[in-house]
Amino acid sequence: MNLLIDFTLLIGILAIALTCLISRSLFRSVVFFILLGLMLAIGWIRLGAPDIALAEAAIGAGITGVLLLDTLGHLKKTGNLENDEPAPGRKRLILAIVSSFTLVGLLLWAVFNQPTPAINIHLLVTEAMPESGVSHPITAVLLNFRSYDTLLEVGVLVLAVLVGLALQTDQQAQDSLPGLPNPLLHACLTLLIPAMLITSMYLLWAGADRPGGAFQAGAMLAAAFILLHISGIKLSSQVSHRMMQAGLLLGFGVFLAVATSSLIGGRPLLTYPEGGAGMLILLIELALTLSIGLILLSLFTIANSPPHHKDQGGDHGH
Amino acid sequence: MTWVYAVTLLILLISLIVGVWRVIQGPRLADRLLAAQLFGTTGVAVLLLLAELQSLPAARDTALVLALLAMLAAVAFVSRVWKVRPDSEDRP
Amino acid sequence: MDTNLIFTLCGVGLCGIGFFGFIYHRHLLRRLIAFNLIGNGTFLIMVGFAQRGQGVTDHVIQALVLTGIVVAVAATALGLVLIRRWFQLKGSTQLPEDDAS
Amino acid sequence: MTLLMILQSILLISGALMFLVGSIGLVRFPDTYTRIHALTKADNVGLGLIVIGLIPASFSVLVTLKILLIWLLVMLASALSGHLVAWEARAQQVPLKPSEGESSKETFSKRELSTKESSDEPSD
Amino acid sequence: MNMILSPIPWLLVIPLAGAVLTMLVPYHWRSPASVVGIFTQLMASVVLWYQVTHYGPQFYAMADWQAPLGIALRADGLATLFILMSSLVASACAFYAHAYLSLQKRAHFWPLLWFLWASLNGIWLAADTFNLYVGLELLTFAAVGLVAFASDERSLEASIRYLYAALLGSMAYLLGVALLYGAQGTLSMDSLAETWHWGPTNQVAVTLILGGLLLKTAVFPLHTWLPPAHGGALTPVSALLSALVIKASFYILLRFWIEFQIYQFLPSLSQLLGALGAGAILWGGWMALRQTHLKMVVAYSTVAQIGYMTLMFPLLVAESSEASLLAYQGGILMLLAHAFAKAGMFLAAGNLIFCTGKPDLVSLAGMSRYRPLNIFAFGLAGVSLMGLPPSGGFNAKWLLLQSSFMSGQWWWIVVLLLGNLLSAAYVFRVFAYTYQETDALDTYKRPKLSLELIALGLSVGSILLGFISVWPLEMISLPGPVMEALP
Repeated sequence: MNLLIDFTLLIGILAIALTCLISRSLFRSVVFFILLGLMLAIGWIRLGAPDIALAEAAIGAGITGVLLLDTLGHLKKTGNLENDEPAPGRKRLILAIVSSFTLVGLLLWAVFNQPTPAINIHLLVTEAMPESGVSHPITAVLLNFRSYDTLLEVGVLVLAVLVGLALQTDQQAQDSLPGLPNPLLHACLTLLIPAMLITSMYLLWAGADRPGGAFQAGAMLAAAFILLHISGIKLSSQVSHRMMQAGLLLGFGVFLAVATSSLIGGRPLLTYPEGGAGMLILLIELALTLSIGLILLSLFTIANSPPHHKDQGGDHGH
Repeated sequence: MTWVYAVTLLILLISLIVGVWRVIQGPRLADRLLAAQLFGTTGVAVLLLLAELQSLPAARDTALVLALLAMLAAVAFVSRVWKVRPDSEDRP
Repeated sequence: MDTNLIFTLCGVGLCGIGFFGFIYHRHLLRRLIAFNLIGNGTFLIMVGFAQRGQGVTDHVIQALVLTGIVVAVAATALGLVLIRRWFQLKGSTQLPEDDAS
Repeated sequence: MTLLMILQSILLISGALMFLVGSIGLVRFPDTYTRIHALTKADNVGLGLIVIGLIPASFSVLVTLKILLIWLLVMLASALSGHLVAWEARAQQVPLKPSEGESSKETFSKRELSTKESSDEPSD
Repeated sequence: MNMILSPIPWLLVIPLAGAVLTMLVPYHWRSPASVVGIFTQLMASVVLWYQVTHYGPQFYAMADWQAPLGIALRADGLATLFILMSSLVASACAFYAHAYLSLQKRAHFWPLLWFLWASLNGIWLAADTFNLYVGLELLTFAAVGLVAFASDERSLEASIRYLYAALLGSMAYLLGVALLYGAQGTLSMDSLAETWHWGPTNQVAVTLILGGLLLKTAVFPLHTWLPPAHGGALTPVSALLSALVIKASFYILLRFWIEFQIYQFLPSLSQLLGALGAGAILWGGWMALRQTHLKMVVAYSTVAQIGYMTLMFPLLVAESSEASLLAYQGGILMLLAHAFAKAGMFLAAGNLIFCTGKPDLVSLAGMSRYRPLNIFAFGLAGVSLMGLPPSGGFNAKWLLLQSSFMSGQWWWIVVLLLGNLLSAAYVFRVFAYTYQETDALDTYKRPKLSLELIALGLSVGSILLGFISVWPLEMISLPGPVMEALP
C-alpha cells in the first residue's frame, strides 16, 4: 500500500514537473511550480524528512511561488506574460533531449550500482548529540557540527539582498504597486498575522527538540511580512532604512560575533562554551529568524521598486 | 486501521490528479488558481493522514504551515497578476 | 523497491526534466523554474540516495538539503531581481542569441 | 474492529470522497463562480470530516486542538481566497458562463458592483 | 600550536566582518574601514605563510568537531600560496577600485569585495566537499553582483549569463557530491580519498563534478559566458574576476583530480581535458585577435590562458613521476603568473579606456606617446602572457614543455608554440594601434597616477615571478595531501 502511495506521488511529481516546463502559458508554469512544491512537501514526509517538508512548504510552495507570481505580474504589466517570443528551434530541442537523456542515463547507472558506504556518519552524530546543546539532530548539525556551512549560507542570503540593493540605487524607492483594499482581507489579517507570528515562534522554539528551526520560522515570518506588504501595509514605510538594514544584518552579525567570541577565548572558531551551547544556539536562531524574515521580504520588495537610469557607460567611473 | 488511512490517502491523491486537469484547462487564470487552492487543502488533508500513518507528528506542523500559506498565493495572484490588466485572458 | 529508491528515481526524473528545460528554453523565467526543478531533483537524490545506502534516516544529509534549499531560494530571488531589471531596461525576457563566440 | 473505528473509517473515506467530488466539480462546473462553490465545499466539509475522523486517533488534547486549528485556518483561507477571487472576478466583469458569456446580460457592470458590493455574496 | 595564534580563522572572520561593517557604516567610512581590513588580511596571510613554511601544513577543526562529523580546514603549501596570491591581487584591485570608482559605486563595491574575498579564502582552505559548494555559491553571488552593479545593459546581460552558467555548474557539482556521499557516507575530502573506490557511482559523480567545474572555470567550449562578463564589468571587477574568481573552481578541480587520483580513472579523459585546453588556447587566441574592443581582447586572452592551465591535466598522468611533478609545478606557476599579469593587463586596459573615453582599439591611437607608463605596464603583462623570458609565464611554459618532452606527449608542444604565436599576435596588435597617430589628442583625459602605478606594479609582479619562481615551487612541494597523491 505504501508503495502504491509512493508511486502515485512519483507519477504526480514527474507529470507536474513536465507540464510545468512544456506548458505554453507562463502563468500555468508558475501554478504548476507551486503545486510541485506541495507534492514535494508530501514526498519529504514520506522520506522521513519533516524538517525539509516544513522548509519546502514554507519556501518552495510559499515564498518562491509568490516571488514568481509577483514577477509574472510585473512582466504582464507591459504585456509580456505570454510566450510571444519565437519558440526555440529544432536544433535546441534535439540538444536538450539528448543531453537530458544522457544525464538521466548516467544517474540511473550510478543509482543502481550504489556500493555500501564505508562510513556511517549518523553513528557519529548520535555519539556527539549529548554535547551539542540541543536534542534535535538536524538543529545540532546545522548550528553546531556544521555551523560553518550555515554561517556561509546566511552570508549567501545577505549577499543576495546586497546585490539587489546595489542594483537599486535609489535607496528610498518604494514598491509602486498599490495594496489590495478589500475589507474582508483586512479583517482576516488581524486573525491571520498573529497566527502566522505565533506559528513562526512555535517553529523556532520547536527546533531545539523537534523538526523546525530558524529557516522555517524565518520563512513563516517572511510570509507574514509579505502578506502585509501585498495587502498594502508596508513595513519599509514604517521603519527607517537604517533600521531595516540593521535588521537584515542582525542574524549574520550575531552569528559571526558568537563565532568569533570563541576565538578570543582560545578555542576554535564557532565553538560554544561548556554548557552554553543551548542558549547560544537559541540566541543565534532568534536573530536569524528575524533576519531571514526581513531578507526574504526585501528580496520581494527590491525587485518591485522602479528602475533607475544612471550615467551610461560603465567604464568612466571617476 | 492503517489500510483505511492508506485508502483515504489514495483517494485524496487521485482527487489531486483530477484537479490538475482544471489547471491545464483553465480557461481563466482564476480557474487555475482555484485548482491550486484545492491542491493546498488536499495537501493539508494528506499531511494530516500521513502524520497518523507514519506516526510522524511533525507532518502536522507541515500541514499547519501549508494552511497558513495557502492564501498567500491567492492574495499575491489577485493583487499582482490579475489586477494589472483587467481584460487579459491567457491563451490555453 | 523502497521509498528511498522511489524518491531517488523521482529526483533523477526531476533533474532530467529540469535539465531539458534549462537547455531548451530561452525565456529567462522558464529557465529559472527549470533550475529550481534541477535543484529539487538534486535534493531528492541527496536524501533518497544517502538514506538508501545507510539504511536509516540520515540527519546530516537532511541538514545539508535545508542549507541547499535556502541557497536555491536566494539564487532564485537574485535571478528574479536581475531578470526584472533586464526587462525594465530592454523590455525582453530573454537574452540575445549568442553570436559566433 | 470497534464501532469507533468503523465510524472513523466512514468519516475518513467520506471526507476523501468529498475532496474527489470537489475536484470533479472544479472540472465540470462551467464558470469561475460555480467553481469557487465546488472548491469551498470540498475544503470545509471534506477536511472537516477527515479532521473529525482523525480526532479519536490522537490521544492528546494538544494534538486535537492543533488539527482543529488547522481546519479553522484552512476554512478561513479558503473563504478568503474564494472571496478575493470572486471579488476580483466581478470587478473585472468575468462572465457567469464563459461558454455563452459574450452576451452583456450576464456580466456585471462596474456600477452594479459598487452598489452591491457589501451585501452581495458570490454564488457560493 | 596554540589555537588563538592560528591565522586560519581570521582569514575568514576578517572579510566576513568587513562585509558586515561596510554595509552598516555611512558611505564615507567604508573605504577607511576597508583599508584597515586589507592590511590585517595581508598580515594574516603572511603569518600563515610563516607558520606553514616553518611548522608544516596546518589543520583546523571548525567548531572543534573532527573531520567526518565536523568541517575541517587545511592550509598546505598550495592553499597558502593561493591565499598569498589572492591577498596581493585583491588588495591591488581594491586600492585601484578606491581610486577609480565614484563614492556611490564604491559604497556598494566594498561589501561585495569582502564577501568575494571571504569565499575565496574559504575555498582555498576548505577540505569538505559540501563546504566547497557553499563557498562556490557565495563566490558566484559576489561575482555576479560585482558584474551587475555597473547596472548598464551590457553588464546586466553579462551578469545574467554568468549567473545561469554558474548556477548550473554548482548544481552539477552538488549532484556529484550527493552521489559521492551516498556511495561513501562522508563529505570530508580526506576520508573520501581514504575510502575511495572506482565504482559506477563514483565515476558518474566525478563526471558531474568535472562538468560543473569546467563550466564554472569557463574551459572551452563552455567558455561563452566569460568574455562578456569579464569584458563588460567595471575595470577593477574585470581584473578580480579574471585573476582570481575563475581560479577558484579550477583549484577545486585540481585538488579533486590529484587527491582522488582521478587521473587513474580513464587515461582518455585526461587526453580529452587536454584537448579542451588546446581548443581553448587556439580558439581563445584566435578570437582575441579578432576583437575590436580592448577589454574583449583581454577577456578572450583569459579563455586562452585557462587552456594552458588545463594542459597540466593530461601531463599529470605521465608514467614518470618527474614529468608529472614538472607539469604540476608548471601549471601552478602558470596560474600565478596569469593572476598577476591578467590583473595588471585589465587595469592598464581600463586606464587606457578611461583616457580615450572609448572602449575600442582604434581610438588607442597615440597612446604610446601620451601614456608611455601605462603602455609599458600593458606590455610587461603581455610579455608574461606570451611567455617571453624573463617572466613567470616563460618559466611556467618552460616547465610544461619539459614535462611534455619527458612524457612523450609531443602534440602538446605544438599547441603550446602555436598558442604563443597567437598571444604574441594579439598583444602586438594592440601595440600597433597605440603607435598610430591621429590629430584628436585634446580630448584625452589623464588618469590618476596611482591607477597607473597599481597596474604597473601587478605587471612587474608577473615579470618578477620569473626570477623568484623557485620560491612558490618550493612552497607547493611542502608535504601535504596533494603531494602525497601525485603520481
